[in-house]
Amino acid sequence: MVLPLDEAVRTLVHDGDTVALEGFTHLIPVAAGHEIIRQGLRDLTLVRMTPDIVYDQLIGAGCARKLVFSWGGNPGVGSLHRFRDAVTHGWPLPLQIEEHSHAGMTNRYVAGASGLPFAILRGYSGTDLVGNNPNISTVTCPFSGQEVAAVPAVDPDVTVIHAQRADRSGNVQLWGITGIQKEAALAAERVLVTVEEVVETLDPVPGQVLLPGRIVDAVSVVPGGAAPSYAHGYYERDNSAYKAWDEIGRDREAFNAWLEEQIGAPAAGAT
Amino acid sequence: MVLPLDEAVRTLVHDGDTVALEGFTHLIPVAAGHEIIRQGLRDLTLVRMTPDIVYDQLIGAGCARKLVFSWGGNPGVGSLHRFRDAVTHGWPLPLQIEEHSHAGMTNRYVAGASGLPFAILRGYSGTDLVGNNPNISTVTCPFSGQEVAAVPAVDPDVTVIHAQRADRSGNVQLWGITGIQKEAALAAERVLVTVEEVVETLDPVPGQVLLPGRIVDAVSVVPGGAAPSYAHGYYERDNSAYKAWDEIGRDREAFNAWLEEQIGAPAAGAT
Amino acid sequence: MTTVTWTSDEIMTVTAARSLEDHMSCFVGIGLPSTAANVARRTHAPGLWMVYESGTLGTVPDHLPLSIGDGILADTADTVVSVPEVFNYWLQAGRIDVGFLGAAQIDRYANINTTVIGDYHSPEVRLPGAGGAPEIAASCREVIVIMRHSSRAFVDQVDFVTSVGHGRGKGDRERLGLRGAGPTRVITDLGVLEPDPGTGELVLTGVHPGVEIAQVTEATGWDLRTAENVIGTPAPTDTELSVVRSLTGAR
Amino acid sequence: MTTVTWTSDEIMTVTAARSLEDHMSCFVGIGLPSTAANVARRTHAPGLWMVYESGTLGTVPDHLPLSIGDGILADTADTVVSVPEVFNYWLQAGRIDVGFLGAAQIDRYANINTTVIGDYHSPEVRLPGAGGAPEIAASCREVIVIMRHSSRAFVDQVDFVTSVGHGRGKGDRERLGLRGAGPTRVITDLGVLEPDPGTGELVLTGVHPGVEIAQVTEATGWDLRTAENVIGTPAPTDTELSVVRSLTGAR
Repeated sequence: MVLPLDEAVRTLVHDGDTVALEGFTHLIPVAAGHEIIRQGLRDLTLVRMTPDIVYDQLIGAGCARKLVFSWGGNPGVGSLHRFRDAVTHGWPLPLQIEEHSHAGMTNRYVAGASGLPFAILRGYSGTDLVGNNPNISTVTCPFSGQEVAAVPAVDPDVTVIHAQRADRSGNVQLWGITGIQKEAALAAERVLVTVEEVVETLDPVPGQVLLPGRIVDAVSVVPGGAAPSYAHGYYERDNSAYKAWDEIGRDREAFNAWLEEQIGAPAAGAT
Repeated sequence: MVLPLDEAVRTLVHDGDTVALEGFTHLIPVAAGHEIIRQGLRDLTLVRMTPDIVYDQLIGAGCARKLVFSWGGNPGVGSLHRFRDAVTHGWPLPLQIEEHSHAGMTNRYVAGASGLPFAILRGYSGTDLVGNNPNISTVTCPFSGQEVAAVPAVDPDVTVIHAQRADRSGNVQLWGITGIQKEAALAAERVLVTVEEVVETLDPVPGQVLLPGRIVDAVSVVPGGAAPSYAHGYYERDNSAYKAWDEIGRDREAFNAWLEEQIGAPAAGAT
Repeated sequence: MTTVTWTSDEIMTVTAARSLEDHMSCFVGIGLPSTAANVARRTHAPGLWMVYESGTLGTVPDHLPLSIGDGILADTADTVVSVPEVFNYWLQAGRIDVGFLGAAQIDRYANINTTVIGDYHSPEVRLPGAGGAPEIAASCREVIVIMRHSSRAFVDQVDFVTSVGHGRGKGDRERLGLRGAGPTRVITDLGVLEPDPGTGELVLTGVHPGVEIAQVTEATGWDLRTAENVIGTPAPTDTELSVVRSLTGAR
Repeated sequence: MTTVTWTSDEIMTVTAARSLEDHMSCFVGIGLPSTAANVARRTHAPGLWMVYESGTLGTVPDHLPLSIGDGILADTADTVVSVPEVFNYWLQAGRIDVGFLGAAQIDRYANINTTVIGDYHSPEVRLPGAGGAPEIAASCREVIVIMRHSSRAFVDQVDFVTSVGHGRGKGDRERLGLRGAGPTRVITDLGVLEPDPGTGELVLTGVHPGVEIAQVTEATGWDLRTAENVIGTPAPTDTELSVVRSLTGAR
């Protein structure tokens, strides 16, 4: 249950998988993302509501074939340059994209967690997302005749999240902004959780989400594993790292140098 | 915002309303139900997943025209005799019933809270509930072609719940088994909450549901207002009262005596 | 020398408890199912993960709750979730191994009635209704039914299908889109019935000590078939009986 | 005698802040909208109920968050709910009075683009995408857009409709089933645009001190109509400016 991160990623994540790394600004599983890059995983369909710098890094490193998302940016800073480069120039690889709104992605995870084939919502109506994404449709209410939007469930092969704590049975506890992690974990076939620490007893915390150990496949202890995002009660968001990423991400050579020096991964493609 | 219970009921509950009193075994708003009887409200459509003794009392007193529910009984004891008498003999009035499963009612409240006209679920398939309730239908997944069940949102005119605490702004805090109260409150046009106490500051409690004051129309301080059900952290379930109700509920005369003596309401009908 | 004696409810409860394996997840209905699940957890299945529909996940009550929402269930749970979550994220999503259900009527194909005896619109007896049962019967990997045997309760066809067992026979569950295996055992105070793998019809596969097969067929409202080998239920052990009695407060 | 001066961002922020009434609920996007909402809360609207899409309801941060999910938002909220809850139970259910949005492009009918400049399949500039905006624009009782004026940003027709404003004119929102009123004001560093009640087309209704109408029409990529009475925005007060500056860290 409690495994070193490299072993957990090797066991649970495979080439070609649909992988969701979730965490809404808070508790982003950055260290696990870096391990996926280090292991050179390929052809992943990456799912995330808010792909930010760790997804920029995964895309830049050539791990992804497709990105399913609703908002891709460097929050509070600007654009994701590796993402842009992949979309507009196919570097290092072409990247398919499937684009939703937050409300749509949210409900796709809810449907996945609920064992339903799809979800309904009031959304998308009149937008150009509709014509550009076959995974946005409509159904009609059999009682009122009203039309509502429909989106298919997202069922990741693996969901990866970061949490504050777990116990030895793999029960996982997270609090603060809890985002979509519960649904993302419940929607997945396999679940990997990196944590700040493993403790003997998970004393209840107000606002907590507790994921029972029976839905968690591996817990890896990675203190600081959400940095440069933050872990409520453990460390703050490192805003300077987000700002610094802008410059690294802008340039293919700077990015490749970062890959080699910071991650220990090979350069991504001819610059 | 903080009103005496009689005034809150007079202001928020009207003849002919659709009224949901929720609380899943825990925190049942019994005192508010008794006030509804005392004020002689009529023609109500009563909604509740688990109508138990307070609904038996409301039905016996002739407040209800219709009951929408998924399980009606005296939990751990047996049947509801006033409910049976209304269904099988129309005493004191005929009672229409609309019957769901818990999963169906739950999702009806979720749809109501979400501003959706209906909800989908895997449910009802093959049961005789389907043919006997026009509010159970199906829709087809536009992506997979799978058929799933559909139920309309429930949108009560008033939802009444009981909670442990509120503050003076009407923020309401409840914990323990939190059931369907959040959704029932959010689904309603008006919300009345009886509480054990009003406090200056709602210190966070693990597992709490906090309902922001802006969705609450009135808070009434009614210590013990959930008895004979229980209020986690305040008092225990009075199992003997549930058992004692069996005998009172069985007999029209005993019930009428109870109405007059315990509630101060007139007898319900010719026995 | 010790003479062990027990009531018919006690052997029913013990037999049901034995159907649960350690570490299974079990959706527990109140009454006999709750007693049986708690016996299992205190005997051979200490890791049994009990879920009550009130939203208490992984609860380990130190006494039997009277209702599905007693405070003790919340106090001792791994976590308490809302009612939408327990039904949508846990039950509907297919995460529960075994559903433990009671019933007022059950029929030849293990369909369950907890709604009405007689006609729905002018019932002879109005029962509590569906509760969680239809979706427990649909979505748990398997269902175990626990109820007392009588020809009024074991009928050829239930008056109202509250929860689908095997429909009108093999293949009906698939046709209806029900994902779990449905009722795999019906445990009564007389013995054990299981669906014939070929037809889905309930047949007698076990009898409790001292019970004659004729007693069971007598107490069944259809022409009950008997398995080739009807197994005799092992008698409750001293430990099992003392656990049952400590829970129910008997003796 | 005091001479008050301010930047164009500052008067934009102050003007946007003034659009919020006390006790309103406001769905706040990051950047300029967040600054404006926090200015309102610290000046004339202390009871403003701010909701960020990360699930923080009724948050009162003591400094400006850099992202929509900073820890300060959770620490100071009335309650933190999950992302499904904030979108389904709060936004979709129509409980939010005002949505405060930014945009990369806006058009004559206040449709908003935050997705791509150029063709969707081979974009000139790839932008972050939709985020919460389509449903904020659909479901809030009204929407206020805050963005800097330029003819690249204010275009006749957006390259991609990420969020619907008034579609192709009056009646389109109803036809599309969008329940809120849509954008009621667009506040820029030059002035204020509002939809014509008859056609839904944005017209110039206000200019900031020192701004000429010609400057605004110049900076607009369509033939901008001007209201009969173009109102001059009142200058920011000392208090407003000091609040803006304390939040943004300027002077």
